[in-house]
Amino acid sequence: MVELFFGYLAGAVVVLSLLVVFSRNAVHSVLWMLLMFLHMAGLYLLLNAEFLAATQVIVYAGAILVLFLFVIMLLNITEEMRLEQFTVGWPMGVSVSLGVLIAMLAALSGFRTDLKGPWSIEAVERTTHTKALGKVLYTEYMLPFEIASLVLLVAIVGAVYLAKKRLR
Amino acid sequence: MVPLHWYLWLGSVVFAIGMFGFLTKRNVIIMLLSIELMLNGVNISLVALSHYMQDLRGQILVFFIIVVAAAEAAIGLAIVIALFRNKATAHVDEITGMKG
Amino acid sequence: MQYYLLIPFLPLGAFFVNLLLGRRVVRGQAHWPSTLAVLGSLAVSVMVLLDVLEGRTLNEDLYRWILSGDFQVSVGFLIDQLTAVMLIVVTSVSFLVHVYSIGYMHGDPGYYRFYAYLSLFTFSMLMLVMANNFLQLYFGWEAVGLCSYLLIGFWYQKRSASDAGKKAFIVNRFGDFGFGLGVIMVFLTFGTLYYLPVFDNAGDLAARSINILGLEVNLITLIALLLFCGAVGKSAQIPLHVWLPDAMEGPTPVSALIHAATMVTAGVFMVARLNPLFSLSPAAMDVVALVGGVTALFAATIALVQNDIKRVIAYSTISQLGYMFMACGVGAFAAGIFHLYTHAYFKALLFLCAGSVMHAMGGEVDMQRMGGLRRYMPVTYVTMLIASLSISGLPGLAGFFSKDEILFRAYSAGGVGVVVWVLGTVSALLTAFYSFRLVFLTFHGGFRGTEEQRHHLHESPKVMTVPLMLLCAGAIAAGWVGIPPLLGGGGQFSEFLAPVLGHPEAEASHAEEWMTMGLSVLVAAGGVLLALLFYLRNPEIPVRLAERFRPLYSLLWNKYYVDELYDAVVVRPTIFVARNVIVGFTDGALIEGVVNGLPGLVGWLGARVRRIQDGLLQHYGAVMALGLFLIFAIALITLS
Amino acid sequence: MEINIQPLVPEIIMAVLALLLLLLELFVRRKETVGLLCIASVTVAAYYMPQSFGKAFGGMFISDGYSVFFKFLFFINLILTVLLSIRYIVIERVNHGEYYALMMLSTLGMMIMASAGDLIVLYLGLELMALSTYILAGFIRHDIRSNEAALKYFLLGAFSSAILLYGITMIYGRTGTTGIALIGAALAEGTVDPVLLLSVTALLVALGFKIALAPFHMWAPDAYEGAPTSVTAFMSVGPKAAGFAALGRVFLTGFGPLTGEWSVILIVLSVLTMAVGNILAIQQQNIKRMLAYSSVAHAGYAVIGVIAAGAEGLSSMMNYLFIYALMNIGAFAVVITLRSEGFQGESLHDYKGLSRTHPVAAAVMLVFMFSLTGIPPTAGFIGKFYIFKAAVAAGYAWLAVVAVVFSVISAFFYLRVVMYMYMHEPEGEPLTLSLSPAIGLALLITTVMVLIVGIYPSPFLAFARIAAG
Repeated sequence: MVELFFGYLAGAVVVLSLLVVFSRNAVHSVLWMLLMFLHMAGLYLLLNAEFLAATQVIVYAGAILVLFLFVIMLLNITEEMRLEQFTVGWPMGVSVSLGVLIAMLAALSGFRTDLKGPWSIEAVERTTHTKALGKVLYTEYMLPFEIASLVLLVAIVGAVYLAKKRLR
Repeated sequence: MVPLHWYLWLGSVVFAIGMFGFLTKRNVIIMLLSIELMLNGVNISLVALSHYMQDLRGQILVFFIIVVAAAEAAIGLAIVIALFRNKATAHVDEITGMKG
Repeated sequence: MQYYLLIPFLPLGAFFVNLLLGRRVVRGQAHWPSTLAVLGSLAVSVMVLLDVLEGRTLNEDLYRWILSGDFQVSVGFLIDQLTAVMLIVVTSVSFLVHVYSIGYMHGDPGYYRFYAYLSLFTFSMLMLVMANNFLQLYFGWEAVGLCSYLLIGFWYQKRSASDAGKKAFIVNRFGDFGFGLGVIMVFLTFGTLYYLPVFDNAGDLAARSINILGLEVNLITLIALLLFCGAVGKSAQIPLHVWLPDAMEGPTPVSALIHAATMVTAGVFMVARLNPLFSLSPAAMDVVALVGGVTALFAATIALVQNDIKRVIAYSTISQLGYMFMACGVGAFAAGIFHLYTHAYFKALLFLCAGSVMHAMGGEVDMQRMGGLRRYMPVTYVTMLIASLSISGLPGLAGFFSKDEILFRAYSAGGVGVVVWVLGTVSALLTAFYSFRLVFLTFHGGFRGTEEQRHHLHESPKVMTVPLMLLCAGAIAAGWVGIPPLLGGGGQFSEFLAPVLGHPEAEASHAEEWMTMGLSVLVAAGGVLLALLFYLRNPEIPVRLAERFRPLYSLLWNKYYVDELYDAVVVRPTIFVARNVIVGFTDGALIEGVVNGLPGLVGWLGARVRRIQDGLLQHYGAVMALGLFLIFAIALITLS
Repeated sequence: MEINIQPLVPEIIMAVLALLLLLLELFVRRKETVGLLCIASVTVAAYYMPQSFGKAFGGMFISDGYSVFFKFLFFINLILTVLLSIRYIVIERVNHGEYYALMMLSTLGMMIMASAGDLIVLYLGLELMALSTYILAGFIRHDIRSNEAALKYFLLGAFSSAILLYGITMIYGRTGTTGIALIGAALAEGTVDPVLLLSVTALLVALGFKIALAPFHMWAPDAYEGAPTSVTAFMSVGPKAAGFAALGRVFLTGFGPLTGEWSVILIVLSVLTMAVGNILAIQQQNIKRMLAYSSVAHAGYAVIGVIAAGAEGLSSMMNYLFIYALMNIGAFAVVITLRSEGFQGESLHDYKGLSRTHPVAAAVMLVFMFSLTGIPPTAGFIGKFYIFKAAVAAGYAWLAVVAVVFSVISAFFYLRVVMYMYMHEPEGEPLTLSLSPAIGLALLITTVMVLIVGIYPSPFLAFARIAAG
């Protein structure tokens, strides 16, 4: 049963990813991406990571993609549709990424791990995923969390500075 | 039960598709989307590893990756807008003023 | 004894003053800082000499520059008898040249630059002689070379001057390459660059040999010969002597200081300083002696026929340097240093007199256009006469004692020594001859220059003649500290240097000593008389001889065609290679040459690299990904 | 859980003061004041540095000699580049206070990278540094070249951080941890397998990107040329040094057991880097681009210190970076003075006859060019000397020989600048230099330091030696 779900979700993710890359229309790309994110969230659920699934939908799909859509509106889509969508060097891009893919698949084939941490599925379910994640995040991972807040601050300052129409 | 390496393969495939998009698309915005694809490939691998190792660290990293991805997207798009103001193009092969 | 530090650093300070303030502030007064600084150095050098005479020597590091593991580079000073002598020579001549230049260089647009270079040179030379390790010696060696090129090419607007500077630079590269290799070999062999540990351990390694291309070579011999390469270049010995005559393009005070008294003697100093190394290798010693002896004769023969007053003196310098190496080569290091010391005075005097003559003649250097100048410039005439007598070896003057010492030591050393003694004695004859030829052509007879030149003839100003007189005193009296016991003296000079340079054992009787001395006086007198006959009594003789022995004359006149030989064997092929290979290679831009010039894969790859940097960032990304893939693939293959 | 923030005090000070600067920027009219406050903030942070030794957050944050050395390097980088910027950003008409705040935040990111004991912290520090630098590279919004530099740097930077994350994921899967020391412990027993190699390779690519190691250097010339010159100076030193700090820690501590595997790769990359950097630098006519390739080449020299490994190798790498920072920023300072209203001053030809018109500027540039070439008695010689020495001591004598050959080649393009300044007659309009007390101070500091370290390096070397442990 789980294999079936995985098969559907994985297949959908791969196909949707390819659609993102291959569609001529940038708006379509973003929309395929949205669907891809939803399937990704499904995979997270399959792996007992409900909080991340929610984050994936809310942050990625809800915020980041909307940002992309805003910017795409700058482009002239109709003219864009008529133009070549790949660069002249695409054969190199294809072969290199195929090579990297083969290397990765080869390296990872049969990969398994015997390491077991303290957070078994039962333990996570007992505390609920959000709470468990929160516990680790706000104790052990306090420092990265703070740094992440600075990263966001930089993003705000920078985006405002670069994109604002006119400065004082 | 799904073997772990299926997930890792899936992650790698998504990563490679993202890489392919980054290396071939002319449109800067789609290149940015491709980077998001690559990050998603990493994310699914991390969540799977985290699940199979019964360890939350991987998921924490995913959380941070999503945060940084948001920040990257914001800055990247801002740079594109700034560029667009000076030169109305979003095609990477028209942005080759410096070379050699 | 810390005040010794003042010796090098006073001139360095003067250099900075002239460098920084020269153009704007000091200008015409640029001689003050430099001259006062070197006067201070001279005073301190005298104090150091007094200290050393009381037996206080010193060897210490001022500061460590590079220190890592067993490798240590520091600025350090070794002050012993040898250093003290060298300090006196360098600072006293340098001081007098500084004073003389006030008159000679007066009004030159590069006045402050000239004094800045002089100070820098003095500093470098002092660092060289005071060094306590090989690397500082090497740095000093290169620094004096640099100053020498700067000063030879001082009038860089003159093409011949800048060419001469280049020539000096290039010829010295050959020697310095060997010298640098020698220093590296010393470090590899001994693990240290300090003199004293090297000297202490040298004895243990005397028998060690290494295999180079199938040839068993004694290690110490190899090191000594490599180091001697540097001396050959710097001291203008055969076959690297060609730069020194051309170096006469520089201002005459520079010739006196650098190309007669100090820098060119650095090679002799180095051999003497490293005498514990050289003494261990009989083969290297023989090479040194023979190179010296052959150079002495060879240069003297060229000097016979030259007409350029400064070139005659330049060849004379090469010849006299040959004498010094002769002495070192037969183990009489003290005699070599003694000659270095006396030579500094009479040779500097000869140059400065020549400068004085040129000053009067409006820059004329051709002796055929001079004559009868003694009426116009009595001081110059007298001092030059005394200098010539001194170099010819008139008993009682400085040159007599030192040259006699060398010839006697060579004779008594036996073996190669006898050969070089013959060479040296013949050279003594020639030396007397060409020295007096110079005096007679310049100061006697009738004036052969233009009317305008005659009109301007005058004695040089006081600021130039006083240094001449002081140097003249040196040319007379400098040798009196080394009068041999045979003539009732104490031989104090070599006794003084004995702690550093050792006692050469003389195996000859008094009779033989009298014989060598008598012979050298005789040949000197003969040379003078011959010159008198040829150039005062019967001026047709040289002309007829030149006619008669045309081939020999033109051989000498053309300096044995060595320049032409080098031109054909080294310079032309190099230029040919440079034109056709390197220029073809770098045409437009080096990379283009590399890419297009090298066939096959390399060229293809190089062109790719440049084309990939085409501004399209996806290509940059693709190269990154390709790098990722290749590194991983290769690592994976090597793993399995 | 006990939280010990003592080791983090300098970072916290930097963060808080950066935020304060952002706020102040709204009220202060004269932005120069913001720049000076920025320098003051750094001084405060530096003051607390010596008391900061220790570990925090369960080893995620390590403040040791190694990281403190690098943090001082970042501070010097920041102070000097701020001094360069004060006048320059007025000329470029981008005199905004955000500039200084971003520089501080970027420096904070570097500090976190140098101190990171955990790959997650390393990643976030790297992103903090990189995102700030992207914005700085594109800070001249109205200049297309600045936009282009920012875009290229950003896209490739994001690409490389995706690769970094892939590497982190793999090493996490392989060892079950992200702590650098724990990874080292986990790898000590166990065999090398493909996943591990993939991870090492990915991390090498990502960190190699930051330090501009060929073939991951290609962003550098374009980004350096287009970015505002003061930012070029900043990012040719700071992120590179931070990358080296991370490289040293991750590869020597984390991947220490695999030294045999990665050192071979690094040797190849080092030779390639020196070749590409030096050979392509010869071709350049734009001095910023030339210095960009030169900075690529210098990464090739410095990485030899990592290859040599051990305390000696590490300290030689640290020395080298420190010296490189001084001479490189100095050279860029001279480049900046040539820029004035309506005059770009980036072509090599603009340096013709500089010794006639501005002898002091020419002399200072001469010092930096000599130092970059590695001619004694400048600091550059000392840096190279110790790198080569470490290589020889570690048994890579041939690598040292290759490096010497390439530094001889490098003399060609460095000394060409000197030749232009001293051997050519001035051309065209006489140059006016944009001098200010701040830039004068920066030039003074760098020149004096380059000479002092060149002539009297012992105390400085001892510092690096102790820091490397």
